Amino acid sequence: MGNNGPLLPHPAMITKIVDETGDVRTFQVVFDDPARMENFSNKPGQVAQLSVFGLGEATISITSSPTRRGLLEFSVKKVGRLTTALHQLEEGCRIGIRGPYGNHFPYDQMVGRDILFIGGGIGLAPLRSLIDFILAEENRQRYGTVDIIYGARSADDLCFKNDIMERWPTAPRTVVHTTVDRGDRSWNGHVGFVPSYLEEINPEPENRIAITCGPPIMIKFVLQVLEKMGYTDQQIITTLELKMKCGIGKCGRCNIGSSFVCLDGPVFTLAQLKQMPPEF
Amino acid sequence: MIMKRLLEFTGLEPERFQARWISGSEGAKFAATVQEITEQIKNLGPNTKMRDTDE
Amino acid sequence: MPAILKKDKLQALLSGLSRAYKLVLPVRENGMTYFKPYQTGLAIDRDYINTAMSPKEFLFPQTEKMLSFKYREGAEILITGAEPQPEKLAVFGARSCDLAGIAALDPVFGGRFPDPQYSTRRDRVLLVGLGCRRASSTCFCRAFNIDPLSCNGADIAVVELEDCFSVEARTDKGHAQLANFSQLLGEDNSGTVETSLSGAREAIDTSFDGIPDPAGIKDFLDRQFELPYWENIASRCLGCGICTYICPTCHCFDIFDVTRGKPDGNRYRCWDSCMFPDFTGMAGGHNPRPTPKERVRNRFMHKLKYHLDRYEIGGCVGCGRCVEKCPVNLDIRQVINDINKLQGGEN
Amino acid sequence: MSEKKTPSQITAKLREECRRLLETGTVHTVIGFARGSLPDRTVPVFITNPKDVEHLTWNPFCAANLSKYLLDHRRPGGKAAIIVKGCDSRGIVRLLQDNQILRDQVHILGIPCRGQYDHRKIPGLVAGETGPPDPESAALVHPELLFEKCAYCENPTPVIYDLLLDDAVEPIAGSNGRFAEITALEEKTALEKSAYWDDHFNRCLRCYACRNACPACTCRECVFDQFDPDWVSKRNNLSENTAFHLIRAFHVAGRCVDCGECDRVCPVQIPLRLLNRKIIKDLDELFEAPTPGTDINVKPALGDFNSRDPDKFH
Repeated sequence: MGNNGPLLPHPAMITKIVDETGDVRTFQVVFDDPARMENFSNKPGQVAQLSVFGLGEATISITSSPTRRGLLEFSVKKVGRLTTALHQLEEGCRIGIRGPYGNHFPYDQMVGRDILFIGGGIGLAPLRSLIDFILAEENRQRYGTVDIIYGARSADDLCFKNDIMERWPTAPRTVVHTTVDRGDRSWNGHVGFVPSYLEEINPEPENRIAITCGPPIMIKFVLQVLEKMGYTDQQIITTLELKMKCGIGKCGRCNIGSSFVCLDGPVFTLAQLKQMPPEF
Repeated sequence: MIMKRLLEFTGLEPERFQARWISGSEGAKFAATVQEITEQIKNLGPNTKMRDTDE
Repeated sequence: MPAILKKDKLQALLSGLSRAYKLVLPVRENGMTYFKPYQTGLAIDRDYINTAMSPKEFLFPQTEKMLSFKYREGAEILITGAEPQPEKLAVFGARSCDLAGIAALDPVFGGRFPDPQYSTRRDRVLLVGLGCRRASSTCFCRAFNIDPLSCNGADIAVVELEDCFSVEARTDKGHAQLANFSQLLGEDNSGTVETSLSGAREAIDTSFDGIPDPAGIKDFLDRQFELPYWENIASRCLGCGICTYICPTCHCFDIFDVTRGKPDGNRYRCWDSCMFPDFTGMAGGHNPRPTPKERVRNRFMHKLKYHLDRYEIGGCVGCGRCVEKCPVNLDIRQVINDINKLQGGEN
Repeated sequence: MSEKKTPSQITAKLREECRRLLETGTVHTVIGFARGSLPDRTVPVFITNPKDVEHLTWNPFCAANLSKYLLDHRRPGGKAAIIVKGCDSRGIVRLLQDNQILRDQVHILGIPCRGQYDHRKIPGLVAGETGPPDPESAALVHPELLFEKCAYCENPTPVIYDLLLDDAVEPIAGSNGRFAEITALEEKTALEKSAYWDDHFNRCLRCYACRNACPACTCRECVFDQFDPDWVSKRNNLSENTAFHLIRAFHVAGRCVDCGECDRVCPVQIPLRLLNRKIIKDLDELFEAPTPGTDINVKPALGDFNSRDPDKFH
């Protein structure tokens, strides 16, 4: 009989793989144990540790909203050894999952407010769990308008095409603003960088929360634009990614000062980040 | 030679690490050498150095 | 009230302990003192000031199997968690600093996600502390208000006096064990132990030199993250892992899988060090602590601030191992003194 | 024979010379030793301001080989002056031969050395009790406290320098026995040799101090840091530890200058130099090669082809 500690992953089957872009895939997974699947309760913004047995683990944010029961989704960009191995798996393969870990987007405090999502590239993945949570039928009326500004390098690099083109634009009181850095013949939408598109759209800070995730350089300029538009540090929320091994505050590598991203994050307000050392 | 001597210095039997120079055209020599070394290693029995204990 | 153990009865106590526990005790080997398993005839080192390695390895081993995975039919996978060895361990001769080190590790491996492997070992271990009679030139536990004589955190506290040992149970576990040795122990009717203990206290207290004053350090570091001083320290640092591996409070580890050409294999966790560049290096190439400066700063900040912030218990216990072993004499006491000087400059 | 300078006299001359080098702008940084936090230690310092030369010191506790720091100082900033002993200077030669550093970017201040004290040999260094020999007055050597390597030092006087801070010191006569320890181990059976190393390698912490201190370890990315593939696993066990030590020793074969840093820095006192010197002994026997770094004009034995190669190539 083995121990049943928090570092022990649970086997899960990949039931569906969606190719989002050339190097991003979304994996739909279901725990082998139906009771575990039933009892798994993540909150929007949380992460999980995915095991490819024989290679190790990686921290991946849960892309699916907890309002969607019976499965989990993870969108993974092929960057390192583990994510490459994950991309080689097929439907029906087993991986290991443990979690959920970390804090979550403060969806309770966002009730009654307008929400502005600003995402770039794979950075939309962690935001998607919250977007779908807010747009879920049972939650939608508790929140104000939803604006989603999303950009990628090119049309081919846009993730969740079905969501941004079909599902979200047809949701009540929701507008999706999509842009690409470089246009081509197949693209007839907006062309330009996310921060400048944000400036163009200019959503008023009044009663609004801005949530952003994307490449560091995009976040840097998005923050500048938001500040210029009058957003306070409490109104701006982001989610961080650092190297993690344990996910439960023991292995010691994801600390930013005294905070562990795996326990105290990954979601931070800009106000919190400004209190922390710039080591991320 | 340096490598071989170093391995022997740390307790590896000399027969377990051998180097031969065999050209691509010397098939027979290659076969004979492999047979000869295999025989020697078999006589030595299982190696005890650097055995991964991972079961 | 401590009991008396005659010096010639020590061996009997040890052999008694070794029957109930797997006993480890300080033994001198290759010029250093290590905790080694008890064997008949093995001489306990009576002169050591501290062991080369702290006893943390008995609770949190350097290499530890966490689980094994086996593929079964239909691509199903079987995951089995590893259990620590069932044997109960007794550590004889833990110093006060190392006991404080264990106290600093407890909240790390406990908390919201208790670690079963650590806590199983922790529950099973019997800690027999041995009070220090003298300090080495690298000792500075006093700086963190750790009493080298009192062995706080031990199940049983032992102090060697002139002609006997004073032995005192501190926990239920300790009382239960000592009850088995009542025929070896005597009562201190004349109060001589008390007198000798106060003599021992005086001796140890005067044997320290150069105790740094860390009182205001955390406060200062709370305000000051960017100090050119860290660059200065980092330029000397070799970037090896000595200080982190021999530290009684360092707890970082890595997790990885080992397979031998088969899909089946094991997952391990091993000590890791924040001094190594790849410790925080991410798959995409980003590294939040890219140079020795950030890494050195993280280590000293962890010892002097972060651990305190998080667990309200010090991250440095003044055992002096890193002071003794650092190849380039990076001395945390000097770091504390230097920061105090910088602090003086601030005001 | 002229009178040898005391450590204090050398220190004074060193400070004066370094002040001049910094003031004239000849060098940007001086890499030297300062007094450590304990009487039997010194600490490396990097001095850029002429006012700070007072921190520089020289005494018999300057065992560290500073030449590794030259690799950090490859970055722009200008020429660096470095203080070297004889053994350290071999490291500089090797770095020059490998084009790791450029000769016109280093100013070498050589100190003829009569041996360095091993602080681990100073008995009972207990606070308040007898301290180590006073380094400044130690004109007389305590041979019992010297590092083993000093007993048969081949180059007490640096083999390369811009300035020598004292008169040259001759090698101690009878240094022929320098391989005695190795010969003794070679003569043991495979089983005995294996047991000897198993005992030591079992203790290894894999802290990599031996690698990080080594002036021959100059790779930008080390095989032991690679995890894809993980040639050597992070697991600490005899098998992986043995693999680590054999790879380390062989990787510096022909480049190890026998400065003894690996041995000195090892926190668990593994006799690492024995492995390296086994290779140096074999290089001597097989190729009549001197200890690497002894002569800048001699091509490294394993980096050169010679028709008298002893390998039968059969």
